[in-house]
Formats: sequence, C-alpha cells, structure tokens
Amino acid sequence: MSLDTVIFIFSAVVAVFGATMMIVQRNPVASVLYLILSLVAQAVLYIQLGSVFMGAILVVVYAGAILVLFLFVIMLLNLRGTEDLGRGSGPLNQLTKYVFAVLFVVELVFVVRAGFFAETIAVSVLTGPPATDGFGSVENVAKLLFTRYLYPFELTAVLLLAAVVGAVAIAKREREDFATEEGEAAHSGDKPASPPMEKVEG
Amino acid sequence: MIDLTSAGLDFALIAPELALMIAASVILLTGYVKNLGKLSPSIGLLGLGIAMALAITHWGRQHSGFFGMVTNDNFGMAFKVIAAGTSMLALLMSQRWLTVRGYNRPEFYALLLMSTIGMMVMANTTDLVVLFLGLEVMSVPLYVMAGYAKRSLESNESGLKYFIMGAFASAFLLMGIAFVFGAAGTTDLRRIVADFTFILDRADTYLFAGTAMVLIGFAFKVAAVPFHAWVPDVYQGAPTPVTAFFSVGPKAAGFAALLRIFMFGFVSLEILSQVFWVLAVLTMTVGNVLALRQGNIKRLLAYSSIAHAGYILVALAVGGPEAMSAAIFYLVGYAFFNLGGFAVVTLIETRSGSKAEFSELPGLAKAHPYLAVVLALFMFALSGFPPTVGFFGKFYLFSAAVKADFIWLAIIGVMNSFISVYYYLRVVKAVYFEVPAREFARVTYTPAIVVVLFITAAGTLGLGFFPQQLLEFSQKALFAFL
Amino acid sequence: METQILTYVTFFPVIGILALLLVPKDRPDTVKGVALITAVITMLLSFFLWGMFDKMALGMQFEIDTPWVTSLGIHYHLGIDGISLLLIVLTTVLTVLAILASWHSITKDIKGYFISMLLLQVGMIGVFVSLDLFLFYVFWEVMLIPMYFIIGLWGGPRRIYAAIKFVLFTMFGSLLMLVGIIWLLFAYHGFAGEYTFDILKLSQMPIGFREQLLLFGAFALAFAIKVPLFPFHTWLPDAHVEAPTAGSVILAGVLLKMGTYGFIRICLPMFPDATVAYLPYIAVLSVIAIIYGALVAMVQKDVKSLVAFSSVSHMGFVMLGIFALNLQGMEGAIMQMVNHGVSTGALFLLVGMLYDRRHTRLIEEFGGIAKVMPVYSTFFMIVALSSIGLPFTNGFVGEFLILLGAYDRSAIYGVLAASGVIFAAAYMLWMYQRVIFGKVTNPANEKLIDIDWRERIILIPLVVLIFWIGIYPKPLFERIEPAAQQVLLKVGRAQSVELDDQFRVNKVTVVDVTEEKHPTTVGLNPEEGDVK
Amino acid sequence: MVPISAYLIVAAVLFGIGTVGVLVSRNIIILFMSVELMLNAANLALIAFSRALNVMDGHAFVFLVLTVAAAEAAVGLAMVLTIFRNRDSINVDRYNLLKW
Amino acid sequence: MSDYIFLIPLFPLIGFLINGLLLGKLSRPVVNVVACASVFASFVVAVMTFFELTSLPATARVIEQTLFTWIPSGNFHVNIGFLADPLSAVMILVVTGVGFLIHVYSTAYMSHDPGFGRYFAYLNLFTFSMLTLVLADNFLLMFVGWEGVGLCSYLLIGFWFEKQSASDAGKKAFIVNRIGDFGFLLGMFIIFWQVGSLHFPTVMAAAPTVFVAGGGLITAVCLLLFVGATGKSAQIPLFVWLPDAMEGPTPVSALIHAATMVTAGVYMIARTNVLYLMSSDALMVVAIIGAATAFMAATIGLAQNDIKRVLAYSTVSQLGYMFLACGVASFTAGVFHLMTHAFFKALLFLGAGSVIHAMSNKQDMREMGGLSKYLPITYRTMLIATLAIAGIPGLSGFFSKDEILWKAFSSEHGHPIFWVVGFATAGLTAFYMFRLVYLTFHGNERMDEHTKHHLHESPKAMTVPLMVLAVLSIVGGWVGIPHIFGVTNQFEHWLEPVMAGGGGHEAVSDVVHTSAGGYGAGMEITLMAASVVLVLVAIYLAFTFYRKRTDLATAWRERLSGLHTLLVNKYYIDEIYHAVIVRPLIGISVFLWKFVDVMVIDGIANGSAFVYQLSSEGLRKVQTGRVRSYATAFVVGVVVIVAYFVAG
Repeated sequence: MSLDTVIFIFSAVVAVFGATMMIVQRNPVASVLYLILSLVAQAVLYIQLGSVFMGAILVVVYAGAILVLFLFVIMLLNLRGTEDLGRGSGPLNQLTKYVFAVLFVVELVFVVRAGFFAETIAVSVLTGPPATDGFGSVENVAKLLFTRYLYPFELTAVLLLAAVVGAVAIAKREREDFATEEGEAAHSGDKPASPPMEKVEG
Repeated sequence: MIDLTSAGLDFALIAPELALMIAASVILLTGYVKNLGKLSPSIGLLGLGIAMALAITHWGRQHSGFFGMVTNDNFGMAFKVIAAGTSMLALLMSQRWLTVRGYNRPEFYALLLMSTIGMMVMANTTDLVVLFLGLEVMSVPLYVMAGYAKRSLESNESGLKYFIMGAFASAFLLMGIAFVFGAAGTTDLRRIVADFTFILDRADTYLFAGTAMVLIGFAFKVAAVPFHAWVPDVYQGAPTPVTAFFSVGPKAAGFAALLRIFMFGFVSLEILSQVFWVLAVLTMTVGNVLALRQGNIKRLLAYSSIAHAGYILVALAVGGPEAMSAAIFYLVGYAFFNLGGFAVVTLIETRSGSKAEFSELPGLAKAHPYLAVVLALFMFALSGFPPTVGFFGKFYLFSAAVKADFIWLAIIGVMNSFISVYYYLRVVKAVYFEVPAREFARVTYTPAIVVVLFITAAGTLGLGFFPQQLLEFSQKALFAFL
Repeated sequence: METQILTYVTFFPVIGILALLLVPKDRPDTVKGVALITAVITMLLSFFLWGMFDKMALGMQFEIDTPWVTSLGIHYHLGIDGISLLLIVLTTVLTVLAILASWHSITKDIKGYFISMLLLQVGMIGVFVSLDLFLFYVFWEVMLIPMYFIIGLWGGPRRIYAAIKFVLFTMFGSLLMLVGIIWLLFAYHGFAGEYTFDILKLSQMPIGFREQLLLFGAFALAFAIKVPLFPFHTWLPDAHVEAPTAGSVILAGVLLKMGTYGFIRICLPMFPDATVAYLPYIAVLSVIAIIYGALVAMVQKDVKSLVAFSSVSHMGFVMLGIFALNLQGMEGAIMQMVNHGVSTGALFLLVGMLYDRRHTRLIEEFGGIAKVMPVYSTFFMIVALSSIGLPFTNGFVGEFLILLGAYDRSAIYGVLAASGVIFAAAYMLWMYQRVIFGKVTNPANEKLIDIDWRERIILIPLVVLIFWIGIYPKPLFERIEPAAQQVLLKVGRAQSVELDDQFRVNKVTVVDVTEEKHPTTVGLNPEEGDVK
Repeated sequence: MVPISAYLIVAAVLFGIGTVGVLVSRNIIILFMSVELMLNAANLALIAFSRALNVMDGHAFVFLVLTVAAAEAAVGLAMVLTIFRNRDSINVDRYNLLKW
Repeated sequence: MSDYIFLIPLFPLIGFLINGLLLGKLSRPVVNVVACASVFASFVVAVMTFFELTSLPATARVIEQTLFTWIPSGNFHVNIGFLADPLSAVMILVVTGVGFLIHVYSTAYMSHDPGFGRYFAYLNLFTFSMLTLVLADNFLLMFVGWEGVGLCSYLLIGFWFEKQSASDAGKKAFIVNRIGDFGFLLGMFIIFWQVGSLHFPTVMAAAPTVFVAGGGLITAVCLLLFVGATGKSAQIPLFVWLPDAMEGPTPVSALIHAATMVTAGVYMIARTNVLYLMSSDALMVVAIIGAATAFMAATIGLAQNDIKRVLAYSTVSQLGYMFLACGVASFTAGVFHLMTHAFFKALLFLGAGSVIHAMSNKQDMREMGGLSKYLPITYRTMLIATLAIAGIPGLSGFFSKDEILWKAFSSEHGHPIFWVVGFATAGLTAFYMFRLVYLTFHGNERMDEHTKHHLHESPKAMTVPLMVLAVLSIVGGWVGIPHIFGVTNQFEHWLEPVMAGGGGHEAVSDVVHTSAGGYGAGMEITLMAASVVLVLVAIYLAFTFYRKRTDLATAWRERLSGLHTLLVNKYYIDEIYHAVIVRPLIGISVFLWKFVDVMVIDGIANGSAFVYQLSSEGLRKVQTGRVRSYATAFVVGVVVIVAYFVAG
C-alpha cells in the first residue's frame, strides 16, 4: 500500500466525513466549517490527480471566498441554528427521501464500477497514461482558458455581472431605490413583513 | 465545406449577444443618472431590436468560430429571433406592471437582456460547456427576476424556489456533462457525433448515464413531468410579466438545447424515443389534469404551459425533421398566444389588490369587451381551436407524429387537448357568462401593452390563417442543422 | 361572379360582421337591421346559386381550388353538389328566420348576439361547401365557438352547463376525426406521392379493410355525436332547452345536418367496405334512436325538450336512410334532412313564440291556447302534422322513402322504424292536445295575444315550404339524385358490395375484404403506432 | 497506484451526499451548501476524467464551474437575505405560501 | 274528354281553401254556400263521370288521368294521378251524393255553432281527401287520402276541442288509425320491392306473375293491407276509436263514421281484390275478423243507452258484414252493402242528430221516449232506415245483407259458420235497432220539462236530406236484386270489370249458379226466408221488451246482470288496451328517460368528467409548496431515468 493510496483513502474519508457532518449539523456555522474541511480534502484529491492549479484555486476561491460569503451571510442574519425548525417531514417521507438518494448513489457507483470493469475503456484501471509534463500546470490551464475556452470564459464575465447586479437588486435595502413617480406611491417604508405592507403590496 | 471548428474570433458570430451586452451595460451605466433611468426600457428595446435584426441577417449563413465554441446556423438564428421577440414583448408588458408595483428600476431591464443573452448563447453552440454556461447566464437573472418584487412574499418565495430547484438541476446537468466528457473525451457534440459508435462501445455506461442526466437538466428547464413541480409555484409568485417571459423564453431555449443535443448529438440512441414518449405523455396528462381545478389564472396558465411542453415533447419522441420543424412552429405560435394570455393577465393585475384570481374575471366582458375578446381568442388558441395558430401548431405536431406511426401518441395528444378545452373554456366562461359579484375595477391601457396585445393577437390569428410562411421558416430553420 | 360565387355565399356574412363592429352598441335597431340585411343578401346569393345550379351535371359545381398551405397540400377547395346546395339554401333561409325570431326576444348585448349569429352562418355554410378535409374540419370547429356563446350568453337558467356540454361532446368526437384526417393525409401521400386533403382525391384511394374500420370509427364518432345518434344524444336536449329560440332553430335546423352530411360526404365514399361492415350496427342504433327518441319525447314535460327528443328520432330516420345504401333511402335521407330543418325549425320558432309570451315551456302550464290564439294554433297544427309526416306535407316524402329504402335493406329495420311513425303521432298529438286544446285553465293564458305580423312572416315561408316539398318535391329530387347516385357509386367501389342498376348496394361479403384484395393498399397499421 | 475510478466513486458519493442534503435539510443555508457540494462533486469527476483521458479541458471547465458556483452563491444568499427579512425564518418548509 | 276527373277532388279542395284561408272573414251564408256548392259541383262531375263510364264498353270502363309526378326517386316513381272505373264511380257517387246531403244538413245543424267556418272547412277537406282516396290510381296517393281522412276525422271529432273527451277521442282515433296505416305502409313496401310500382293497374296486372298464389308473401301483403283496413274501418282489434268518435258533431258521425270514411277499408280491399284472391288464407282471416266484429259489435250495441253509441256499434257491426263479404271473396256484395249502408246509416245518424237537436243535445235514450209525435218526419225516416238495416224485404238493406249471408254460405271461400254468425248478427241488429226506435220515439216521455218545452221538428235543411236519404234507403238496394228474382244483378254486373272473377264468376244471370259451392236457388230462398223470420222475431222481442212490457227488460237485465255489465262496458276492451299497452309504454318511456338517458349515458359522461376533477384534486395535494418535496420528486425522476438509460 503506497503512500498515494494512504493519502487517497485518508482524504477521501475526510471529504466524505466533512460532507456528511455538514448536512447533519443544526448550526450553519459548523456546517460551513465542515464543508471547508471537505473541500480541502477534495483539493488534496485534485492534486493527486495532477491538477495542482485547480486544487489551489479550490482552496483559495472556494473555501476562501465563497464559503466566507456564506459565513458572512450567516453572521449578518445572526443565525446560530437557534431557530426551531419544527418537526421535519414525516418518517415515511424521510424514508423515501433517503431511499431514493441512496438508490441514486448506488446507481452512480454502479456506473463508475461498470466503467471500471469495461476492458476497452479509456479510463484505465491504473492511473492512466503518465501525465504529460506540465499537466495541470497554470500555464496550460491559462492557455486553454484563453484559447479554446475563451468564449465561455467571457461568458462567465456576463454571468458574474448578472449575479452581482441581481444580488444587489435583491438584497439592497429599499430606501435608496430608484423609482418612478407612481412607484413612490406604491411602497412606503421598508418593514415589508408586516401585514399592512402586504396590503399596499398586494 | 467550411471549417466548423475554426479558431477565428469572428465577432460577427456573436453580434446579437454583443448588442444585448452593450445595451445592458448602457442601461446599468445610465440607469441611475438623473432622468436617464426612464430611458432604460427604450434602450433595452433598441438593443433587442438590433439583436434581432443582426440575428436575421445571419439567416441562411452557417459558420463556426471561437475554436468551435460558437456555431451559427438557421436553427440557432431561429431561436435567437424567438428569444429576442419574447423578451421584447415581456419588456413591453413589464414596464407598466413594475411601475404600479414600484419596482420599475433599470437593472430589471439589464437582467432581462442578460438572460436573453443566455438564451442566445444556448441557441447557437454545439459545445456542452458553452451550453451549460449559457444556461447559467440565462437562469441567474431569471432567479433574480422571479424574486424581483421583493416586498411580496410570494415573489420572494418564487425566486427562492426557482433558485433552489434551478441550482439543483444544473448540478445534475453538470454531472451529466462530466460523464459525457468522461466517455467522449470532448464536450463538442460534433466530435461526439463524428465518432459516436466508437464512444458507444468504449464507454457506453458513462455515455448513457451522462446523457440521462443532461436530459434531466434540460427537462427541468422545459418543465417536463416529474421535473415540473417548481413551475406552478414560481409562475404564480413571480411578477406576471416575468412569468410570461418564463413560460416562453427559457422553455424555447431549453427546447433548443434538447433538440440540439438529442436530435443531433445523441440522435442515434434509439432509447431516447421511448423516454421522450413517456415524458411527453406524462407531461401532457399531468399538466392538463392539474390545471382542471385551478382557481388562480397564473397558476392555471402555469399548468397549461406544462401541458404545452408535453405537446412539444411529442416532437422529440417522434424525431426527424418533420417533427423538429413542427416543434419550432409550435414554439413560435405558443410564444404568441401564451404571451398574449399573460399580457391580458398582466393588465388585469395592474389593478390594485389584484392577484389574478378567477373570481376577478367576471364583468371583464362588460367593462372591456375588446380585452375580453382578445382573452377569449388566446384561450381558444391555447385549446387549439381553428383558425388560430394554436390549432395549426397542434395539427402540424400531431401530423408529424402520425406520419412516423406514433398514432397512439397522437391520439393521447388530441385527447389531452380535449381535456384542456375544459379549463380554457372555464376562463372564457368566467369572463363572459358569470355575473360579477361586484363592479369590475377598470384597467388602464398603456400604449406598450396595447402594442403587445395587438402583436400577439395578430400573430395568433394571422399565422392561423396563413401558416405557410411560418411553416417554411420552421422548415428552413433545420437547414444544415448542427 | 360565377367563378367565386361560393366564396361570396360563404363569406358574405363576414362583411356583415365587420359592419356590425362599426355600429355603436347603443343603436340596437341599426344592429338588427344590418344583421338582417346581411342574412337576406346571403339568402339571395344562395337562391342565385340554386338558380345557376345545373341539375343535369354529375359531380361538383362552382368549384374553387386555390392552394392555401402548399407545404401540407392544404387547398382552399370549395364546390357543391345537390346535397350541399339544398343544405346551403336551408341554412341561409333559416338564418334569416332565426334573426327575425330574435328581434324582440334578445335584449342583452344584441350586437354580440348577431355577430355570433353571422359567424355561425359562415361556419355552417363553410362545412357544406368545403371539399378539402382540412377546410372542412376548420369550419366544423369554428362553428362551435359562436354556438357556445349563443347558448352560454343568451340561454336559459342552466345555459352554462349546456354550452360546455355541447362544446365538449362535439370536441370529443371531432378530435379523433382530426387524427383520422391526418392519417389519410399520409396514407394518400404513400399512395399517390402527394400531400392532399382533397375529399374527391382521397375518396379515390383504396384503403385496407382494417384501416377503413378504424378510420370510419374515428370519423363516424364525430359525426354520430353531431347527428346525434342514439347513445351520444344527451347533449342535445340540454342544448336545446337552454338555447335561445334562434339558437335552437339553427341547432336543430342545420347543425345536426352537419353530422349526417359528414357521413354522406366523407364516411361512405371514403370507407365503402367499412360502411358495409358497420352498416348493421349503425342501422340498429338508428332504429333504437327512432323509437327511443319518440318514447322519451312522449313523456317530456318541457315542450322544447320534447321537440329535442323528437329530433333524435327524426335524425335516426335520416341515418337509417343513409345506411339503407340504396337510392330511395339516400334521397329520402337527404330530403328528410331538409324537412327536419324546416319542420323542427318551425316547431322551435312556435315554442319560442309561446315562450316569449309566457316565459315558460312547461306543458302543464298551457291548455286551451286554441281559444286565445287560433292563428297560432293553426300554424302549430300544420307544423306538428308535417313533423309526424302526414302525406302532402314535407315530412311524409322523406320518411316514406327512408322507410322504403330501409325495408329493402332489411325488413326488420323497415318494420321497426315504421313503428316510429305511430309513436311520432302519439307524442306530437298528445303534446298538441295538452297545450292547445282543452279549456283555458291557467289564468295566465287568458289574455295571450295572437301572433303578430312579424311572427306570421317568420312562419309563412316555412309553411309554404312544408307544402311545396310535400306536394311537388320534384325540383329537389332532380337536384339530389345525381349526387346521391355518385355517393352510392363510390360505395360501390367497395370490394364487399355490388351495385345493381338501381344503385342498390347488395351486400356480398365483408369478412374476406383484406389487404391482398387491395394490391395498392396503403397500410399504416395503427396498432404499431405505439412506442418504437 | 490508485485507480481513477476510485476518485470517481468518491465524487459519486459526495454528489449523493449533496443530494441527500438538499432533500433532508430544512435549513436553507445548509441546503445551499449541499448544492455547492454537488457542484464540487461534479468538479472532482471532471478532474478525474481529464486525468484519465489526459486532456486538460476538464480543468478549464472546472474553472468555469467555480465562477458559476460563485455566482449562484451570491444570488442565492441575496435571496436568503431578502426572504429572511420578510419571514424571519430560514426553514425552507415554511416557505409554502404558494401551493396546490 | 276524360281529363276532368281531377275536378272531383279539386272542388272541395277549393272550398276548403276559401273557407280555411278566409276563416272568420266570411259571413255564415257565404260559408254555407261555398261549402255545399263545392261538394255539389263535384257531385255533378261525378255523375258525368258515371255516365261517361256507362257509355264505354264494359271491358274498357277505365278513365285515367295523370296530373304530375309526385315523388321521382330512381325507379320509384309516383304520380298524382286519378283513375275512375266502375268501383270508384260507385264510391264517388256515394261520397259526393251523401256528402252533399250532409253538408246541407249541417248548414242547419251547425247554425248555432260559432266555429261553423272551421267546421265546413274541415268538412270540405274531408270530402277532398275521401275523393282522393277513392280516385287515386296508385297506393301512395290512396294512402294520402287514407291519412287525409284520418286527419279530418281527428279534427272533426275534436271539433269541440274544449271538451276533454272530444280531444281525447280525436287523438285516439288518429293514433289507432296510424297503427293501421303502419300496416298499410309495410304492405306498400313489399308490393313496391316485388312489383317495382305502386300503380294499381300495373300492380294488378303484374301480381299473378310476381307473387305465388297462396304464397307467404302475397298473404303478408294482404294481411298488412288488411291491418290498415281494420284501423280505418274499425274492425277487431282496432275498432275502439269509432264509438268514442261520436264525440264529434252528429253530421260528422253520419258522413265520416258511417257513410264514407269507415268504408275506406272495404273499398281498399275491393280495389285490391286481385291480390286477395291470390291468398285464401288472407281471405279467411278477413272473413273471420269481419264476422267476429259484426257479432261482437252487435252484442255491445244491445246494451248501450247513448243513441249515437248504439248507432256507432251498429256501424262497426255492419262494417263487419262488409268485411265478411270481402272475406268470402264476394267483393261485390261488400261494396253493395257499403252503398246501401251508406244510405241508411247516414239517415239513421242524421235522424239521431235531429233528435239530439230537438232534445237540446241530450243523447241518452233513457231520457227520451214518445218523440214520434214531436218529430214526425224524423220518426218516419228513421223508421224506414231501421227497417232497411234490419233487413225487411224490399228495402235496400235486405238485398245487400242477404247477398252477403248467401255468399258467406255458398262461396267457395265461405263456410256455414260464417252464415250462422251473420244470421245471428242480423237478429241482434234488428233487436237493438228497434230497441232504439221504441226507446226514442215510443213509450212515455221521460225527458224533463225544460227539454220537453223545447221539442220541435228540425228545419227543412235538415229534414229534406232525411227524406232524400229515406228514399235512397228504400230504392238503393234495387240495383242489386239477386238473380233468383229473375233479374240481372245490375250492381254485380256493373262492378264485374273491376273484379278479377270475384263477382264475375256468377255474374251472367242465366248461368245457373250451381257454381256457388254447389248450392241451388232453393237453398238461397230458404236461407233468405230464415233470416227474415229471425228479424221479425227479433223485432217482436224488442217490441215486447221496450214497448209492451218494459218490466221484462229490467227483469232480464237483472237475470243476466253479469253479461249486461260486460256488454255495457264493451267487454272492457278499452280498459284492457290501456292496461296492457298504454300504461306500460308510458312506464318504459319514463324509465328510458330518467334512467337510461339521465343516469346511464349522462352518468358516464359526467362521471368521467368527475373522475378527472377528482384526480386533479388529488394530484394538487402532491404540490405541497415545500421545495424539498419537489426535489424529492425530481430525484425519483432522476433515479428512474438514469436506471432506464443505464440498464438498457
């Protein structure tokens, strides 16, 4: 059992463990942290697969940025898992959910294993052909991104712009709204949850 | 034979998208400048108009660029035109509604344009990666637009639900693409088609699993049963003009992708026909049956849109150029009368305190005879009465089915449209036959909405009387289909 | 003029509709005037048609055939033969009378009412003139919408239920017909390599026996519901009882004929073998309808539903005549279509006049009307007699020929159907006695005013028709005979039948009509149409 | 030597867990994170495949997917913000004004 | 010059149109004149026709005239055409002659009725239809007249439509007639599809070749036609309408329900005698029905108290005689009796009418009596008629009836039993007729003072027709004095060309009619004598019961009370029909309507709709609004689809 294998098994276990813990937590903060854990473990797997750059990106961008955003929101809303979520859906309901989810996993695993056993498959039983030098290096990723994947890369710009605009449009407080004349009449104040607000709204 | 995978960065290929992007940016930049904000709808219209024009100019030409990531063909152009047209009408509808509700802010139009960009991107690519990104570019603004009326709990909820389900679905789509990639080593459909048999016997399980999940990803977008559950809630909660947009734009884009992938990419998987057969039947039936007892017009139209997706899925089950052009024909017709229907609902909803419930309809015929007539027209079109385009579309669709010996599918289809007659007539009944409990609060027309009503009505009737042009359009759209 | 006359006859009402749209709502008299003038002009056009019709010529006349949707071979193909001619004239005349009849009885939203009336007329005439299946179907469906509104907006208390029932029943049948039409389209493409909906061309195509059975079923269901044939008739009483007078007149007078017309124009010529195969079942159903309708009519409490059930009975006669598959039966059936239009139309008008005065149609409300409204009673008597088929009234000519033909097809049909004649007398006279005869018991009836000139003007043409057709039907027969012969000749194409010199179709065999008998048979097999 | 398919299996399992998370967690935040997890699982698969096929397109795709994930996260969280303001709850099941 | 026959029906039609269209606009005298004149005109034409026929050689006594084609449909081709031959000549003479008299009579009888215009319009219409019936040259046109007279009888019976019983009776008459017509129709169908024509001469000529004599088909034809006859001529089982028909004005009863319409059946059978002669079975049936009806009706007549009902049943009975005659293939005798009966029965009804007129519309004989001194003319004329119907030698009834009896006995289709029945019936007839006379005109006056005060002889317009008819009832029979009295039977001789041997086989006088079933003249004399004796006895009995010792009548009534009530209630036949036919029919109809229509068919339609609604409601519940359940549905879909893909 080579070091490779050990690392793999270890990080795989961690990844799965982190994921599992994430979904069973009541406190969102904790589950964010577990997710970060899982991501880091995945980053290790990336690196094992020779994708150093993406591994780094995963840690930096994902764990570092996106999940922090989650944390930020959680703090903003001051959620400590204190809210009583009430009874979940009934046992039978739960059961079906788990059953089908598990079934799905089994299917995926079956698919993978089927590929695993197929002789003619390109995805070789071993770690595949020896990695060409620079496989997964920054340069090559960059090359790809700015040649072949230029167009999608540009699209992500549009996507991000849309996301930013959208996020602002949604999350922004009402006060400094731009609104036309009739618009002003329509909304007064910004305590929206209150029923009278709904009336004006409706 | 032109090189379909040329590296040329020919921006003419993506001219419409660029036009829209520019328009969107202009809106965002000028939007909050004093007094320029009022212009943003017009700017948006302008951009859409230009985009449409550019798309039309590409009609008949066919080439590829950006390392094969972008491929222009009639099919793509057709859907670009549909997308642009749809969002034009949606834009015209939305202004009034937003103003009344106090949400008339420039970024809405920017988002509308950007989501249109997404549709256009989806329309003219053969690469799954671009397809995926296009889907996201389309969806993300849609999530926002659904939740745009942020003081309305329904709208919040609708946005959130749409977002959750959308993200969930796109995860599956992504997984699917991953598997396809794993099987084929590429994400370009043309490559996959090129050595399909090789791929098939090299990694069939991956390919099958991948295809399945890709299919699911888009089945979600076109709201095929059982991936439809979000539709009624989202449609009901979202601002009505946005709902109108939802019910046509993303559906069209989704179908564009489905046709592209499964009528071109994986066309040689004969298993598809069966799956689409089942999906089509399920979707039609569930949609219609659920619509029978709805008390809210938007919800009813939501279910009806599910049913219509079912009709179009018939084309996918049938396959072949006939069916595809039938699907395109139907989508165009559907765009007209469905948007028209929503336009009327929007108009009704601009009255204060309106939630577009059935109980608000009685008295409409008295108060606004012409509006009532138009609404009735759209309802008859939806239920497929001649001489509306709704009838001809169904006719063309089912004739394609019959031609390919899917007689039972056709029969189930017509039986479904028989069921649908009942609930569409319920609307007409409410408008004309039922006596209003109280005085019908009058609606105020705006030029924009009148234009929308006129265009949609004219399209619904005109194309019904003279479908020839549209037929040719939908057949030419498949010219050198890639 | 001559070349496009059918277009004019069919679409002239549209001009009226456009004119009506311009008339302001608050000018009811103008609205009525415009509507009436339109209808009258249309009627005159149809008379002109009658005049120009060449009764010697076989086949279609005044044909118009211009491509409409080329890529699917849909043509704007119009043309008429004697059968259509009669029905067109009947339609235009009845429309005029219907409009006159609604002069005072329609009070709310007059404009919309007359618009739907004219629209309805377009649909009806269109069905009778179109020789393109697609066109036929379009008109067939279009006509539903105005009728839906006429019943639903200006009808009686349960009008909404009736209207929706009417539309749904009709739709149900016609949708299967649509599938059949599409099937034919491709079958013909497979046979002749071109797409067409041309009824004449399609009826040249040999079709395999199993396909014929299925297609006949698809079409027959649509038509049978419209007729309405026995088990599908339940929409009729509701629709009639709830519809306004004019609506009932058009419904009974013309709409029901569209079903039988469909049988004659489409089912028989296109699916001869299936026709012969289905013959016994349809004949039995018709006989049931005849007797059933009469019996049920006998115990109705509402005059209108009584007349409605009587229509079921009469249309049963028509169906029986058609499926007697001989000249007498066919011509009798066509005559009876016209007769039923006239008599039943008149009956509904009469009932309507009573309703306008008393706002009830329950038989027990009346009695002794003859005392207060002698003229009315006389008209009623004449119409009732024509409806029970008294000789020298129109009813007799048709019924007699139908029974004659049916008897030739099978004595049993003849005997049973003829018994319907007795029941007809029973329910009609009993109703007449209870409504018209006796003493004026109900004080509400004491000071009813007899019918005025407008109402007489409505009724007199019908009475004239009743006696004209009853005593000198020759002109009609001359015009329908070639058409009827054509239809029977087409049926004669069937492998399973042979025609004698009198166009009597003698059944030879049904079972061994199979594919190999049709070398050129096109066979899409619907069974294989499932998942593939 | 760890076979590629092992990585794939891990990816599959993670994806499954993500699915379960979406299905069972009533906390909207956790639900989002489950979606993110699913995306990541897909990414892992992509990486594994591109390793196996020895083509780097997978990496580029993953890069793009990360931006997508970011965008979605932004929009989603914004929505959570709004709805929480209006409803004072993060329980997904409570968001059921719209039904039937 | 034979193209004027169409005038015969035309005149009454014109009269009808004038009176009908100008209803209420014409003054009473004008109406009367129009009505009577039109009938008289056609009477004149009828006479002319008659003489033209006589002018022709016996074999060629046929005048045909075709007006225009009525129904041309393929080889089915029917004309509006008329045919005058000796048979129809007799009929038109009777119809127009008696008809005219009754019109005249009516002018006075209806003089107080406000609806006189309608009345005469109907009456003319009837005359028109009846003439069409007898002059038609084909079955279909005959059927026109056939139904036409039915209609008129409906209208005239229900003339006083405000009387429930009247309109009921009218309806009953029409519907029962329809049942008969149903048979007639079917008969026509067979004839057409066998012969290919409905034209009388054609059919008669073709029949022997087309049909097998005695075959089932011809029998069917004859029987079906006979069903029509039973309806129209009130034979068992369809005679029930005639007594009720007495609700109509009395002249109507005289014209329609005694003299003319009811005899249409006899005429039709005589007209188609060729067919009947080809089927002895059919003849047998006709004879049996005829005899049975004759006897049964006579018995009922014994116990009736309404003067018109007695006459009605006597009419039924006499019609039975006629059918008996036809049934024994002696159509001549049938027609002969038809004619004589027309005279004396019309007379009887008119007399009864005059009595009722005088009695201020009372019809119950128990309230009459001793009227002879108030109504001398009526009395005498009615007495003559009574004698005639009773068959007192020398009067018309005697000859016709005894010819029938003799033929019933002697003809090769006949049988002594028929004779016995006829013989008994003759006795009964004499008895109840004299019962009528005694109760009405003799004995103490049982009417109340008020009525008595108004008693008066009817005006000339009524009495003159009575007298004319009286004369006819005496001499009417002399045209048919049998050979045994050494003269030619003029009547038989006249009808000979029409009868296919039926009357002809013993027409020529000098042929000794041993051919008549091998009986000699002696036999005929004997039977004749026997019947005369029987009649005299019957008259004596009536005299004793209702004149001398009325107590006896009551005594006998007591003794035979069971039988009496049975007769009074006409064997309960109406009740039976109602219970066995009418009631169940209504029941079935209601069942069909309420159950089959509403519950089954609509049940299925609405039921399926309901099922859809229900499933809609059910499925909606799945749409819980919880996004996680949507996700679950999603995953289910995923699992299934992926499995499907991967597996296959």
